[in-house]
Amino acid sequence: MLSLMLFLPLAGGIFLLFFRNPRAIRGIALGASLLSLYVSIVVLGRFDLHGGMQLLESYSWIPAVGIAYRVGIDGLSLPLVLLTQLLSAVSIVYSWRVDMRLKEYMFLLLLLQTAMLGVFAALDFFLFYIFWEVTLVPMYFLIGIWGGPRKEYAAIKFFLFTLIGSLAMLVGILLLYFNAAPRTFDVLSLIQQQPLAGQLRLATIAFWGFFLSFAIKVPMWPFHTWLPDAHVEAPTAGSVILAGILLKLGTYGFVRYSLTLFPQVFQQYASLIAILALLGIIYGALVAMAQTDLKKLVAYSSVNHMGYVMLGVSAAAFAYGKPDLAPAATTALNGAVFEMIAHGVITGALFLIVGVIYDYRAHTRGVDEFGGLGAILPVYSGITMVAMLASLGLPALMGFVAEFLIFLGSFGVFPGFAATGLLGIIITAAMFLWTIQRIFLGPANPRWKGLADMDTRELVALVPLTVLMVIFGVYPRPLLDIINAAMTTLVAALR
Amino acid sequence: MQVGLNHYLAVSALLFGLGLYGILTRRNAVAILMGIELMLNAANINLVAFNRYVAPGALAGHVFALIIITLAACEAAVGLALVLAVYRNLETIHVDEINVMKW
Amino acid sequence: MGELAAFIILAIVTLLPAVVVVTSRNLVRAAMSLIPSFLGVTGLFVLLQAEFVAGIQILIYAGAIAVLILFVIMLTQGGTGTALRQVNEQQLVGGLVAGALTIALLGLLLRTPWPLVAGTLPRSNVAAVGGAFLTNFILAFEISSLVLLVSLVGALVIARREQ
Amino acid sequence: MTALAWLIPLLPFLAFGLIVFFGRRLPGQGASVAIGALLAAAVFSLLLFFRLLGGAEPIRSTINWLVLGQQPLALGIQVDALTAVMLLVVTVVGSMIFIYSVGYMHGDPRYPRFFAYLSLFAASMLLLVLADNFLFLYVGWELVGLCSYLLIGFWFERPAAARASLKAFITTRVGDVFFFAGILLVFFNLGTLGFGQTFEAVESGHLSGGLLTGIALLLFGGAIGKSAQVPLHVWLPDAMEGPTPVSALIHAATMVAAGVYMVARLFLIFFSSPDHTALAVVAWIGGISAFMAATIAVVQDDIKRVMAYSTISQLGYMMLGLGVLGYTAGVFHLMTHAFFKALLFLGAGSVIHAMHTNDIKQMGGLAKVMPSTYWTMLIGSLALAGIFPFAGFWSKDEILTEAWHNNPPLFYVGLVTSFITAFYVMRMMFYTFLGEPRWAPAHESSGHGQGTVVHPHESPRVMTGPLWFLAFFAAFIGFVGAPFLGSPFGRFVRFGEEAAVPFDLRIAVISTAVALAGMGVAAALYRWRWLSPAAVRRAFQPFSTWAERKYYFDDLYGWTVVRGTVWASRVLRVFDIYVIDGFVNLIGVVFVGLTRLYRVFDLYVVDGLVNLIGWGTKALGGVLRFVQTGRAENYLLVIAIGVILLIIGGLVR
Repeated sequence: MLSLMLFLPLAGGIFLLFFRNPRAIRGIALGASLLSLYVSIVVLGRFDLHGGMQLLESYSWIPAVGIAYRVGIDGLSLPLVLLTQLLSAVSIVYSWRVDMRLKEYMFLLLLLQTAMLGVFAALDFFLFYIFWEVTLVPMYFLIGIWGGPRKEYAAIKFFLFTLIGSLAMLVGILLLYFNAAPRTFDVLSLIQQQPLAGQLRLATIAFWGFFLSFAIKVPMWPFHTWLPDAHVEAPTAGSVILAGILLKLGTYGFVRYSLTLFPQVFQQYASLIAILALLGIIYGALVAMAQTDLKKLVAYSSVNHMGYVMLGVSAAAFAYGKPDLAPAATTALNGAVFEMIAHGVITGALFLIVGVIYDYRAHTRGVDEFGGLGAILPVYSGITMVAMLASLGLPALMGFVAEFLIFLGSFGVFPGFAATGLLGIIITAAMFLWTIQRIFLGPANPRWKGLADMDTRELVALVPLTVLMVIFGVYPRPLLDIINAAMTTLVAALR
Repeated sequence: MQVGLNHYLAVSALLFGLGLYGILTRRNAVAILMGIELMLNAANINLVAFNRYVAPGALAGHVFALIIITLAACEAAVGLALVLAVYRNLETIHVDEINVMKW
Repeated sequence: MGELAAFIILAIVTLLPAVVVVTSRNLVRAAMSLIPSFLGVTGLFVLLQAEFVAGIQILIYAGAIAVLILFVIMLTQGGTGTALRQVNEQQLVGGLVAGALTIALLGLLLRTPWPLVAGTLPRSNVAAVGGAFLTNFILAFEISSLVLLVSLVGALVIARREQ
Repeated sequence: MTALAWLIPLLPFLAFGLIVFFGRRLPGQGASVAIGALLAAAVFSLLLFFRLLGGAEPIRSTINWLVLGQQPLALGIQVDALTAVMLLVVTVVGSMIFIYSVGYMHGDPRYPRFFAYLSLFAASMLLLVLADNFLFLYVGWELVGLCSYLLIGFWFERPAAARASLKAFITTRVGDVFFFAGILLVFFNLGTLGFGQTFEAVESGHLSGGLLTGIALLLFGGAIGKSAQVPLHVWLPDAMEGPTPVSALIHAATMVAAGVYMVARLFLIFFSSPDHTALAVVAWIGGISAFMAATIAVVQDDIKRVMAYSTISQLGYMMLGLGVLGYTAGVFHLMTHAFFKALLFLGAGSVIHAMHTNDIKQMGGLAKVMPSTYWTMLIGSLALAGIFPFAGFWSKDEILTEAWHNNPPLFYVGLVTSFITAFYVMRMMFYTFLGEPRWAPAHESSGHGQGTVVHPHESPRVMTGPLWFLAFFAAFIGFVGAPFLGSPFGRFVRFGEEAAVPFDLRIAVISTAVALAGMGVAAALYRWRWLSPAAVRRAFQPFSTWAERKYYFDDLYGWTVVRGTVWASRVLRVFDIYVIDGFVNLIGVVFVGLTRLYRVFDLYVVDGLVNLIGWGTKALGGVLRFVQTGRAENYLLVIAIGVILLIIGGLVR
């Protein structure tokens, strides 16, 4: 069942290579993606809330070395899988009007979808590493071919940055592999036997290896410079997926691997990582405020949001070993994972919104060149308003619930950092509202007089995301229970 | 004092040295041949002396000496034929002038 | 006692002409002094009771080879060119090397303890040699005859004047 | 009954949903849907009010909003005395304003959207009032902030409105962050968000001492932001950029009162902080805001700015009331203020609607032209000044008696402020309605008209109707708390068991005298012209310029916070590009340099070595060439030497 879901998009991708006329290609691409989405919904139906790791599939691949195709899903990866499916389907719908080399474009999107699903479902380090690397390739081409003016620079920078990180991770994986008693790559058994529990020095090296790779992906403060470039140059659908899901690979990695495999070391450095997260929050918001390019602004806001996630994760890490802080750690983790989903939906929508203005209408992303669009594009400004308000954490929208939980949790673990994090809320609010003001409010800019409002393609892409933001903002129970079950078991296992 | 093996060896060694000196210092090809003949005689002396003092049972030394003599004859004949041919072609038989084989 | 005196005389008769052969400026004198040296060697052979070998020595060496050398000297301006320098430039080095080698050989030969065996040679060693030739050394005998033939033909071919 | 309670906030919310999606096509372009929803809510709150009045138990109902770890987070709503009063205020005043704005916003291109925002505001305000836990309170709190942002910036074509809405949201957001920090602190200590559990913990002493004061002050930080108290009051005057019904509803009656309501709702926390430090802070901040805002109001020329500063001042009064342990007094003043301030704003709205200008210096003599507006606003002003029969007198008097008993210095501050209040409200009335008209009626040729060309007329019935309704309440709502009727309000809404401080005639007389004096001075300056206002301004020279410059708060914030953040963001942007990106590019350049270095190294060193060997062999060959002399005797010599060496070698070993 799970493998079917994983490889359906890829199968669709290969299948569409044999067709020539664009209508067929688009149909198959959307079909494959929707079918995979349907399968994942069936998986959701089958998913038993308190079952821990389910739908396990394991076929031996290279038995000599202990590598097997192990795939499974639990409360942490299921929401992310659903998010991937949703955003991929949305971005395929959005890129309906792409005409340059459509076949490769759709193939790359589907390949990317399979790779991302793989990363979330993989339970074998070798398989995880393969999918992790495979995600890079399509994104590199997406940026490199369909990108903006400086696309080569951005694509290469993106690729190299993440590659260096993943090499560091490889060191970590191998350290784990060689210290494991029966020499295996199986994540579950590695978590069981905690191979590096004893040697602190090795564990630290492995931890920093994993940290570098995930931190680049998140991106955390010092390693974030690839993100704005990659986003500015990436095509809209590309940056939707890049911001929507690829950033989550890093945080997912932190929660799934760093937290469970190196709890003592992570706890030691938790305060340092928290500081980096805080820097991400405040630094991201401030720099976003100074941006003139809308896409770069949203990119830096992602740095800001992922800072919150990392604040939650480092809070959970800091609470390792202190049983009384367990509830706070669970809340922080719940908040962090919920924020991942929330950020995925919201920033996905934001990038689509930027795309709507940029791709076929104004062809410029300068925030100051707009003004008074509120009157000209009512529907568009309505949806953007909702997305931006959700992003700055307005209650009754998805962003608030996540931030609320993160602060509830991290305040319990280290009040000092959480308090400074609160400062971030004001700056984020100021940044987004200033953007809204520069684009939508003020006198109607004559230059954009004739702009058409959103067409069906864009509406079909954006409306589901906006509806999701409101639903999960008002009543987050359904999504949160899945995450909560997984997080409670994870935190309990940590003790 | 009895004439022993060493005496003969001494004579043959001296004769051999003289022959060698002849070869190394003479410019004339024929003189060199003469030197060679002397060295061969020295060798014969040795052989016969060894036969007489070391292995009187069999005449191996004599046989060897005889073969050397015959070969010396052949060698002299061919050598001199060569010298004649060289003389006819290069009008000189001074060895140091014949350096056709120079690199 | 007489044997020692004979030995010494024969040694001198062998070595002195050899020195003349090697050093004389006049090529013909060198060639002519070659013969007494051969005769001295024949005497030594006689002392060593090797009559047959002595005979052959006289026959081939003194008789044939010396004459042959004289002929060649005569054919190649040998007689006339005595004024030319007969010695090449590496005379000094050659002498030294020859001396060194002689000393080395002497040192080598005299100091090695040869296994002397007392015994007498067979009476008439001609028959013995003839027998040895055709029994133990038949191969050497045949090959030397072949060599003789080849060198004979070779010498003729090389020395012949093309028409 | 609980279903009814849930319905109250949901109805306006549904109205909002309907209007957003089907705006134009709804009856009355969405207006009637909005008004209908709110009126229904008003009826329900009346029902609940009378049930509670009849001594019924407060209603409570909760839902499991989300589960964290094992323990679920139960959130819900409650209706007790305080909530019932607030429900009434919000729904009644709200519906009046809704009806009023049908006339006021008539013909606006985005008419349905205005009512959508108003309904959303009403829904979130009701949610805020009904909340029984910190989270719903905070959600309502933020949503109300959002609606004020949307409504202030409703005419977003005007850049001033856009900036004002941004300023409002950010400043309230600063307050909200303190509020959020307070909530986190509560949750951190108690693990629950419900008010009930929190009050139990406070009573049981589990939460006490400095921590409790800290929490109280943090929560009060939120109130300062929302109710525009001293440090964070700068946004309210600018919020006047929004349409007048908005100012009336949000920035006079309901939203700004949320801060006071929050302090009242969590009064136990403030009350039980050691020796009432929290309450003292509340009182003093209230006092300072009241006095300062009143002084600024005196020098304002824009009719709505005057009202705005008067609101800040009155809110300061309520905080002062609550601060001096006058729980009932504070809440009572909140209710009365809601009515007469809404009335004054709507009156000002109809004046602006007629005159198309806010500047009172360009009005005058409108009494005859707009009689009903004039009379209703007169009632409102008298109520605000606190003259005997009107509502303001009773509530302000109660606050002053409470202040007199618990915190005398604040009593004097209160007294002076009421003097200034009476002064500026009368000044506004004289400028607007009495005296000679400073505008030229339209039909005359505008040759000599020195004022603007305009033709003032009385507002349509749909606007004057609500004015009279509110005027009735402004006049008689006071009697609800009147002592000689046994202060029914005091018995209904009170904190703990001890009754409110008994009515003190002496204070009532003093306060009325001070109010009358204030009005007298205003009349002297503006009606009978004994003194010229310019002379008075010169007399109070240092203070009046301060007041005109609004105590330099705006410039202070402008310089420090706004310019600071913008500067910081610009510096960080440059830092980010040159330092971090620079570092990354540096690594790139370094590696390219290294690769070039390798190429050179490879070319010269490794290749060089290979060539060297080749060259070496050739050279050696050249040297050895001379050995091959071609002369036989040299070779013989070499052979001889070889033999000698061999012999020596053999001998030696």
